[in-house]
Formats: sequence, C-alpha cells, structure tokens
Amino acid sequence: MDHTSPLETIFRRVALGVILVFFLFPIFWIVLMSFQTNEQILRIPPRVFFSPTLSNYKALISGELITTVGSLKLTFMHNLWNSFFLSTTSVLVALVLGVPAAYAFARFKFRLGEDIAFTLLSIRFAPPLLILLPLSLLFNEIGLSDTYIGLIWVYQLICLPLIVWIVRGYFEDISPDIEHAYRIDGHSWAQTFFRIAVPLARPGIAAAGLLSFIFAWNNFVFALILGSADKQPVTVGALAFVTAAGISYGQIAAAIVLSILPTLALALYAQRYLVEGLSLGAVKG
Amino acid sequence: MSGLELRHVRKAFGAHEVFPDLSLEVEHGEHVAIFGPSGCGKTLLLRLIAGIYDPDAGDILMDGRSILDLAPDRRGIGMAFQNFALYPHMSAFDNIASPLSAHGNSAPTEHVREIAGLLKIDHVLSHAPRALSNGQKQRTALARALVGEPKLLLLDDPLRNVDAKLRYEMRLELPKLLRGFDATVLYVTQDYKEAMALGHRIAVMSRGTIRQFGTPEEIYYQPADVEIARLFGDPTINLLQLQPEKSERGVHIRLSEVAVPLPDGDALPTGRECTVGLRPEVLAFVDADVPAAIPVTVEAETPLNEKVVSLVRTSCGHELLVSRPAGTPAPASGPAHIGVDPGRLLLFDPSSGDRIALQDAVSTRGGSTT
Amino acid sequence: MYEKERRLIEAFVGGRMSRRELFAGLGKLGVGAVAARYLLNDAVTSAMAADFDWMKHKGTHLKLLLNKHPYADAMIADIEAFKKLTGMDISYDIFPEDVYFDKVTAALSSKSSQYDCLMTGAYQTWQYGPAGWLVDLNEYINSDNTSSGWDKKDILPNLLASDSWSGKPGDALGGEGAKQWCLPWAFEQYCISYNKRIFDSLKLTPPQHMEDLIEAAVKITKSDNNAYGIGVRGSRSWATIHPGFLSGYVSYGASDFVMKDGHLKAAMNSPEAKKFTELWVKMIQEAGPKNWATYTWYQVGNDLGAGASGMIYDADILGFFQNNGDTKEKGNIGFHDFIANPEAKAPKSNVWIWSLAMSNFSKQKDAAWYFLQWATSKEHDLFGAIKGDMVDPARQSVWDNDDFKSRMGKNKGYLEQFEKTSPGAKIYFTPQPLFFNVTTDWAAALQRMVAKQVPVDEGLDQLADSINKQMEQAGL
Amino acid sequence: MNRRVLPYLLSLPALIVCIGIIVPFVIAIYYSMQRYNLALPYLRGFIWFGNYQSLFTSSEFWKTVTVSLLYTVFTVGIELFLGLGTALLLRRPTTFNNIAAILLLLPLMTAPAIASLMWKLMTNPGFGILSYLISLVGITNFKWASSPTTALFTVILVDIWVYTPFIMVLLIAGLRALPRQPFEAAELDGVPRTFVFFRITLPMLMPYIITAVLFRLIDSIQQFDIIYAMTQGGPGDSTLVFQVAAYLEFFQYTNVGRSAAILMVLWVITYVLSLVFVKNWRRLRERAHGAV
Repeated sequence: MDHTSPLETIFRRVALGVILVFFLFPIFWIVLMSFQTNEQILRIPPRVFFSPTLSNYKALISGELITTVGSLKLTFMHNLWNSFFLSTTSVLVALVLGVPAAYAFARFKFRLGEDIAFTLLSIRFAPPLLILLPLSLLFNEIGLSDTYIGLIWVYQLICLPLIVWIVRGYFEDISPDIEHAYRIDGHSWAQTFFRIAVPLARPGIAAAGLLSFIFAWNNFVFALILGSADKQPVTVGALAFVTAAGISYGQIAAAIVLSILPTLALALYAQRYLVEGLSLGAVKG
Repeated sequence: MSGLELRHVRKAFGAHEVFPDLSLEVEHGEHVAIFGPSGCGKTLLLRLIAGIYDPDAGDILMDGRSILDLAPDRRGIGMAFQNFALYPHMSAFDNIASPLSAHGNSAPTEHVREIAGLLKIDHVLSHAPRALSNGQKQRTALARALVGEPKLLLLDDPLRNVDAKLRYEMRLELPKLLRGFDATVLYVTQDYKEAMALGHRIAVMSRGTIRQFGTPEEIYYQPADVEIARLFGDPTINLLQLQPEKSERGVHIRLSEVAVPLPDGDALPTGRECTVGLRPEVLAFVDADVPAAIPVTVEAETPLNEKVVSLVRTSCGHELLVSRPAGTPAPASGPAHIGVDPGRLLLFDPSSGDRIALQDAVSTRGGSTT
Repeated sequence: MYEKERRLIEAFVGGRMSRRELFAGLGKLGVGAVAARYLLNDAVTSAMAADFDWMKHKGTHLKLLLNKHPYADAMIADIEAFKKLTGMDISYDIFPEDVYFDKVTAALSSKSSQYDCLMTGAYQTWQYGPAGWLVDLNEYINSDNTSSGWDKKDILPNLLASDSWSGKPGDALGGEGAKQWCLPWAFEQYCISYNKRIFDSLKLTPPQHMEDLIEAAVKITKSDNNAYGIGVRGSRSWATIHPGFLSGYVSYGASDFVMKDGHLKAAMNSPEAKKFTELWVKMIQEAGPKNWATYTWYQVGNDLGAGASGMIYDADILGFFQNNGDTKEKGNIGFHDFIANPEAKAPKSNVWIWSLAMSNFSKQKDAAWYFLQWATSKEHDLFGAIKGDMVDPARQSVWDNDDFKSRMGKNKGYLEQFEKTSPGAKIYFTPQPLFFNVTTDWAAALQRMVAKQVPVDEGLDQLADSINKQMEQAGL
Repeated sequence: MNRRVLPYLLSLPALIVCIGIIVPFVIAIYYSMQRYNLALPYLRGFIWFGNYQSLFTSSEFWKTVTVSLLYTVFTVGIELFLGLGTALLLRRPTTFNNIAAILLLLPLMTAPAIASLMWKLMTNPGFGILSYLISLVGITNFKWASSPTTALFTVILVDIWVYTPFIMVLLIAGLRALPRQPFEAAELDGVPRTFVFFRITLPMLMPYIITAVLFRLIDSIQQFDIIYAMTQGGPGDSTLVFQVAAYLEFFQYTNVGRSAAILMVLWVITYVLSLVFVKNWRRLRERAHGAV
C-alpha cells in the first residue's frame, strides 16, 4: 500500500481536497450564517466578510427572541433536550434489544432465524406515513400517545434494524473459535457474550449506534404526529423560525450548529472505537 | 476405567454425514494422536468432545459418565486451537489466566508465571496477542489449555501454523511437557511423525471412520490398509501390483523373474493380482551371489540426511525406492542386486485395500523397530 | 375607583373614546401610565364580566393547538386576562407553520381529545367540518352562553360568511343552512406591496392593472437595481393559488368551478381564465423570481424586505412585516390596492382568515366556547391589534379605532388599500372537499406553463380535464 | 443454556417490539382497500383493489414510479461511488484521516428537513452562495430546484451531500476490519494494485457494501424530507416521488385509502429490492467465510 508514485499521491490529495470542499463548504457557510443577522445574510451578492453577531445564539440559548414587536418565547433548548433524550434512550433500547438478536442471527443457524432477521429489517421500510394514522389511534387506546415511552417505541423503527443488521456482520466476522475457547476455559455463555463477543464487535456496535443515533436525531415526523409540543425534537423546533413574519435564516443556521454539536461530540467519542477496527484485523478467521 | 469413550457417535450437517458411526476408547492418562488427512473430521471430533457441537446420536463419556448434557464450560477440558484462538483484546497473561479466573481462582498470577516459564514465554506476558510471534502465540495457546490442569486435553494440530524449526523443537519438547500433567490427551495432527512421536496410541481417521487404532508400531508394521501404509513412512512405501504364484514350496511373487517366497497366510490369494507393499528399508543392496538376489538397475540416488534413497528399476519395469543408512556403500548407478526380507513384506487386497494377514509376521518379527 | 376615572374607562371600553384620549384623560386625573394600564386591564375585565357569568367554568383546564404566528403570539401575550376573567386554566401547544396543519390533521383524525380549540383556515374546515371533527358554532352563538358584549355584527360580514358552509359541495359560503365551522380572528388580504425606493428611482407609480403591472415589473427587472420586478409564490402547493393569483383571476371574471346539472365542473379553461392566466404566466416569465417554482410566502417576503424584488402581489401583512422588521428595506415599503382587470371598477381580493375552531372531540365544549368568545371578542382583537402584530383584525370596531389607525398609518397606503379592498375581500373559491387536490394540481399546472413545458391554453384544458376526473372519482 | 432455545430467546424481544409496530401496518393494508377520504365520510366503503386499480391506470402514478426509481438509482449509485472512493482515500488510520472522517459525517448530522431550507437559500439566485459561485464561472441562469429540467438533479445533489457519509463511514469501518494477510501476500508477490483492488479488496468488502447500499436503497426510495422541503414534488410533477405523493394524499387531500395504497406499492417494491439484496448478502457472507 505504501508504494505510491508521486503522481498518485498528488491525485489522492486533490481528490480528497475536492471531496472535503464539497461536503464541508455548505457546513462552513451555515456556520458563517449563524453569526450573521438576517439582514446580513440576505445580501446580493453574498459576502464572506461581515461583522459577526452572537444574537442568534443568545436568542436560542436564553429562549427569548427580541424583535420589534416584543419578546417572543423560544423553546429551542427544550427541543434540543428532547432530541437528546429521545435519541439516546432509543439507541440504548435498540442496543439492548438488537445486539443479542444480531448475535443470534450471526452465530446460530436456527429455524426461522433468517425470517425473523428479515422481518426486523422490513420494519425499516414500512413507510412511517402508512402506520402513523393507525398507530396514533392505537396509542390513544392504550394510553401511549404523547408519552416518551410511546415515542421511544416508535423510534425503534429507525434504530433497531440498523443495529441488528450492521452489528450482525461484525459478529459474523469474529472467529467462532475465540468464543469456543472462552467457553471451554470454563466461562458461561453470558460471560462469553459480554467479555468476548461484545468487545470484539465494538467497532460495529459503535458505528451502528452512532448512525442510528444520527437517524433518530434527524427524524421529525414521529414526534410531530404522536407528541405534543413539549415533546418535539430540535428538527421540529428549528422550523419555528419560519413564520408568517418571515424566515430567520440566522437562527436556523445557529439551530443547525447547536443541533450538530451533541452528535459531533458523540462521534468524536465513538471514534476511538471505530478505529479499533484495524487493530483487531487479525481476529478475522 | 477409560478416560474418554465415544460410543457410536453420529454427526451430520444437513445431508452431509461426517461421522456415520464412530467409537473410540481412550485410557486414562493416555496420549492419543488422531491422525488423518485434512477434511476427515479430526477437528470436528475434538469439537464434539469439547461440546462445541452436539452429536446427533451416540454418547460421549469421561471417566464413565456421559458429558453430553454438560455445557462446554462444565466439562473440565483444556483445548488448544489450530488457529490459536487467542483473545485479541487481552494480554497474553490474561489469555493464559482465563481458565483460572473462570473457576474463581482469584490469585492466578503464580500459576500463570509457572506455566509461562515452562513454555518460555514469561517475558512476553504483558504483550497483546498481535504483538506476539507465531511461536509465542502457539505457546500462549498451549499454556492456556494446560494451566487449568484439565482431565482431558484436546490439542488441535497446534504445530500446524508454526515454522519448521519450531515445529521440530516442539515435537521433542511437547511429550516431555505433557508427561508432567496427569491428563488424557487427544492430539490432532496431519503429520505422521508428530503422531508417532506424541501418541501412546494413534487413531488413524479417514472419511469419518477410525480405520485403525493402535500403537505407532502396530500402525507402521501392521497397517490396516494400503492407505495407512502409504501415509506412514518416509520415503513412502513401494506398492506393486503382482500376482502371487503357487508352487510346491508355497506361495511366492516374482520380482525381476526372481521368486520371493511369501510366508504362509490364511487365504493367500493366488491366481489374481494383489498389492504388495515393500517399505524402502525392507529392501537392501546385496551381492549378486546372495540367494534370491534380484537384479535391478539403479536409476538415481538421493541423500536424505541420515539415510540415502535410491530409485531402482526391476527388469520387468517396476520402480522401487531402496533406503539404506547414510555411509553404507552401494552402487550409485548401473546394474545392482537387491534383497527382500519376506517376513516384512505387506500384502493388500487389491479391491478393498485391506491388509491380508500373513502368518506370524509380527510374532516372528515383533520387537524390532526402525 | 373614583367616579371620573370609572367614567373615562367605561367610555373607552364602550368604544366611545380612543386609547390615547383615555390615557391623556387619566393623566390629567393624576394617574400614571403604569397604573393606568393596570386600571384599564382591570376595568376591561370587569366590564366584560359585568353582564355575564364568565366564571361559570372556573377551574376547567383548556388546551389549545396553535400555529407559530404573530397572531398566536398576540393571543398568548393576553392569555392572563382570560385566566383572570374566567378562572379557567389554559395551556397551548404551538407548532411551526410548516408542519402545523399536519399536526392538526393527525390530532383530529386520531380523534384525540387532547385539544379543545385550534387555529385553522377556512379551506381546512372544508375537510375538517364534513369529517365531523369540528363543532358547528351556530349552536353556541345563538345560545344563552354567549355574552351580549360579543357583538356578532361587528365581525366583518364577508369573513364570517367565508367561515361558514353547509358542507354541500358548491353551496355558497354563508348561504342557506351554512354551519359556522370556525370564527374569524384575524386575516390577510392581497394587494401590491412595493419598494418605494426602487419605484422612486425609476419614477414608477403603483400599477393599476395586470398589463400595467407587467410593464412596471419588466422595467424594474431590466434596471440596474439588482432586483426583479414582481414577487409571487410558485411552489407546488395550494399556497400558490390562493393569494394574488386567485384575486386577479376573479377580477377577470373567472371562477374555479361552475355548477352544471347539479355537479361541479372545473372552469379553469374558461376564456376569462385563460386570458388572465396568460398574463400571469408572462408576468412570472418576464419579471418574476428566477426560482419562482420553489417560492412560498417567506421567500416572497424576504425578497421584498431585502430589496431583491420591486414589489409583491401577496398578503398585505407580509409587506407589513417586512416594513417593520429587521430588514434592509425597513420603512421603504408602500401598499396599494390592485384591480387586476382594467375593466373592473373595484378590487377583489381572496382572503386567508386565521380562525378559531372547536374540536368535536373536546370533552368540555361549553368551556371551550367561553374561550372562543373571549378570543374573538372586540377587547382581545383590539389588544392583539395594538399591542401585538394582529395586523388585519377581523372586527370593524378595531379598524375604526384611532390608536390602531395611527399605528397602521405609518405604513404608506396600508389603510387606504384596506378600505378599498375590504368590501371585495372574501373567499372566492367554490367550497368543496377536494380543495387541496384542485389547488395543488393547479399550482403544478402553472409551474409547467411557466417552464414552457406546455402552452397556457393546452395546460389549462388538461388541468380542467384532470380535475373533472378527480371530482367524478370522488363522487362529487 | 440450551443451544436450541437460546437464539429465540435472544431475538424474540426485538421481534416482539416490532410486532407492536406491525399491527398498525396490517390496519393500514385494510385502509388501502377502502374508499376512505376523511373529508367524505359518507362515501367510505370497502372496495378491494379499487385504489390500486385507479393508481395503476393513472399516468401520474407511473410517472411517480419512474421518478422514484430514477432518484434511487442515481443517489445510491453516485453515493456508493463517492463513498467507496472516500473510504479508500481515508483507509489508513492516521490522525488526519480519522478527523477527516468525522468531519465528513457532518452533513449526515444536519437534519435533512432543516438542511434543505439552507440549500434553498444557498441556491437562491440572489442571496445564494452557490448560485453566486457558479455565476463566477459563467453559469448565470441555472435554476436549481425551480426548473423541471434541473429539479431532480438538485434534490439528488442534496441527497448525495447528506447521505454519502453514511456509506463512507460503513466502508471505512469495513476496510479497516479486513484481514491483512491477503494484502500482505499480494504485496509480496508484486500483484498489480488494480488487480488487488478488484480481486481482493472489492470481493472482501462486498458484504459491507451490500449492507450500506441496502439501507441507502430503503431510505432513498422512501425519501421525503429533502424533496418535500426543496420542491414539494414540483415543478410540475418532476420530483413527485412516492412519499411526497402519499404525503399529499394523506395530509393535504385527507385521502387515507389512496395514500395507503401508494405506500403499499412502495412497500412491495422496497420489500422485493431488499430481498434480492439480502439474498446476495447471505451468499457473499458465506463465500467470504467459507460455509460451515
């Protein structure tokens, strides 16, 4: 892998540069906008240089938007908390349910096993719209409408299939002999699962957990339809800056930046598990 | 009481039947080498014993008790895997200590150090498996299997993935090491020398059955069939398709028109071809005037360390390998004569490959070894 | 309270005196501004309470479903007054406008009893009403449960009629057997909001009719003002049809449907309709926003406020917010009524009416009616119009109020356009439950015509065909 | 624990949670066979496959099918190409590469529903930075989401921007998890790099590629957020994909029956596509590991 010609090195760097610009320039621009007033953003042509303001962040964090009309209450920070709470608990529940299931599909060939695995996947492609109306009727019946528990349950639609199918692949990549050896050493099945299988599949669990966290975070239709205003995530909250009086691009930009931060922090934290992938390369049978 | 017993074990994967009906009885403390070509089910046999797989039928007993309803962790077995199967996220020390900690031994340090010392890996105990050389990995795996002092030790071709020098060393070292443990040992190998060196007895497996189970001598001198005869011995046994002839002095075969008498056998096949097995060391160069000397032409000669192997051709076209200790004189090429020790000649049924027992072959020659 | 002060305040509450006069009068009596405001609120509350038992549902808890809108903000600012007046508790869920009606549809279709009252527009009630989700408010308006101070006649009659419908497709709004599905609260009508700076620099005057408009718009687009001529909505949505487009459309004498043999037939391809649509499409092609097909209200508004467009033919309140918000063109926006058809005499404007409705699934409908009464009362409408941004209130008394007039008078031409447009401002759509199918298809057809994928003539014929087919399929 | 019961014990909790969600799904199938418009309650009735029949005979619906499939093929195809390329560039676990990989996840972290508002602004002909930048290279009349000829391109572009990182992160993890021996052997033997890529890297990576593409496929054919926020299905019906059509039927037209029927067709298409992929996934997995 190391024998690259200078020409190829240049090509690689240019390609990487183009990719980074394509994917990161819009983010960069959103960050810039978050430090501008609406008036500064809406200039022709757009400008890179401006005198930055923190007013957008102040408004979001303090929960008060000072306008000519007066002060308006914003619930953005509460939305942020809802997103965090819903995504975190949903992913945790999905991990608790999904990792053992993924292990079962990877390690055991059992009757109906593949069918169960495919059923779990298929809930991912049941279009949310299709089930939302019956589901909201059902939730009304059993008292789950407008509860966090109900929402976390529905969020399993997003998280569970992703975790089951990604983690399953990683479990399959672990040499079964390592687990057999541990069993023969005198450890119970559960000890083997928690001390061998799970740690070795950690890069996969981290990747699946991170991705399902992101997908849960980005969802809005479930909470919108099934929850009241105090359970809305940041994706719905950020739309509050679009009103009849106009659209506050600066605040939307700041809202995006603020809503990215927790996920980014999680990604940075998960990163050390993600890169474990290589060091364990020798594991694969 | 036998240390390990398999009774009519059957195992199939789908339509593929690996063991139709397998039985084996191993004495307590005995070291048994399971020898056979790859794909014959050796590894599966160990896995059935370890409890990784359950047999479809039959029973497996240790010390007279069935262990089938015991989970792998309750069978008191130590096992070393061919691919080592070290825990990549634990240090060599923790790898070795794993069986001890599993049984609640809270202070395994001394024990681990002791066994690591025996295996000469005490200096790398803090390393992660990926930082170990193949030899060190193999010793770590072995240490892990031994450290719990299991009643039954299963070694799955542990020398397969190490280099030749190390394999040679370990082949000498291992029997000594195992003698220090009071364990019944099953040792899987594809290398007949390993099997001969390590097993009190050798079980030769082929296509899901145990073809022969006996001491190394039995396997060598009285192979159950032509295939086993071919697998053991280096250079390999000379196999000739000949038709024994009957005369007033008994039954004989002819090599270069010279009659070689066969000892009396139960139903010596005459009038049809059978396979004659002549190990290279059974043949020897002799002077032309020795009775029944067989004239041959020496085609080539290869020195093989302690012995020299010559390729000779009989007048009727059979090619034979002749082996002699290095340093003994012999013609390097051209015409020569060889002699045969008829008592050590092997005869196989040409269709089944089974050995045809010759009268008293072993009782007259028993005790003599290579 | 002293007699003089009481009389002053009663005069104000009775509508005989402006707020400024009241405060001046109180000041003369030595009452400070803060105390005066307190006295006033107190007095308004007690005045309302005088002849009616507002406390009847004391202790009841109501929940509202609201859209994030300046009108809703104005209500929330006044909500304490309601609590004090009635002793009820009230809470509310606010959802962003982008998703508000999705939430309403979801909440009502699941028969959730969570919400007692909600904000809605008239078009939505054409679905919600027949679906059985809303209460016919006539039952309450004409009952003893209505305070005498809630003056029905004061509500702009066009609006009140626009919010009532019999439920039979094609029946006139507010006609025979009409049910009052909701009550007008505040609304918007459609006029020209223009950038005075740009108009002055090009020596333009507000356009008089469609052809005039196109000419002016083209002039602006071609000038070096870095702006295009005319902003209108263009997204694939009913929102594109109901403001300027339908207002001009009806001005040309066109209508969306005609009744034929007891069935509604699409009339988008009538000669008048084709004539107007030709002009409209030409206007966008020559002087509209380049990204017109993605434009909804906030982009139309943004462009005006940022000086990127010379004028808009859209809601008067949209121009108002751009004229009074943190925008580049703040204070530069003027307003003018618009008679699209040069042969017409008076402006016609379709309207969007933010209204309040009662959920049929509410478990406390009587109490909910108290809330609706209060929220659509003169007092609250006035509060919203003066203290909040409820800029097009639905009550005549507020428009007559001097404080309100002086506030709106700061926006050039606003009051004038209102006065001229208001008599012809009502819903011009034919009420029928497929309103959203029809208007979405209509918008999509306009998009095709503007993109020159299909000529106007042909496009409208296709549209009428397709709509007739849909109506037939739905059994209408 | 019993080897036969254990896998069921492990997978059943997950399945039970899902069954709670499958119940409403069955109700929805029932809806799809009804004439069921919320605003026309008196017309409600069971009509078997009437809704489907009306869909299959409508040219608008076939346009929706075509647009959805085009959208799916282009987004998933380009994202796979870009994602794989990026993953190969960032394969080695250097600090720079690790940081770049995390930064490249940022687009995925911006919720598409909101990010699309920003894209709308950035492609605005007046205030939009992207419109401005392309005008610098002489493209002045590009209409992005506003023209029927470029709208699909624009929404595909946004989808690529948002979701390529998803494929990238899974493939980086996959590449780094591959065993090293075959590569070392190939390098020792001086095997050409293109050969190594096509004969070693790609086949070994295939199970990961299939997983990533499978999830992208499911999400892409069901895309809603980006398209609805950018174009609402327009101009005309040039970007009217399944979910947008179904959304309009449900939330705007309150036509529950027809909406459910559209979504059922979508469900069947997704089901079949996924089944094909999962079959391949199993086969490739087994090939990569050697069947037991």
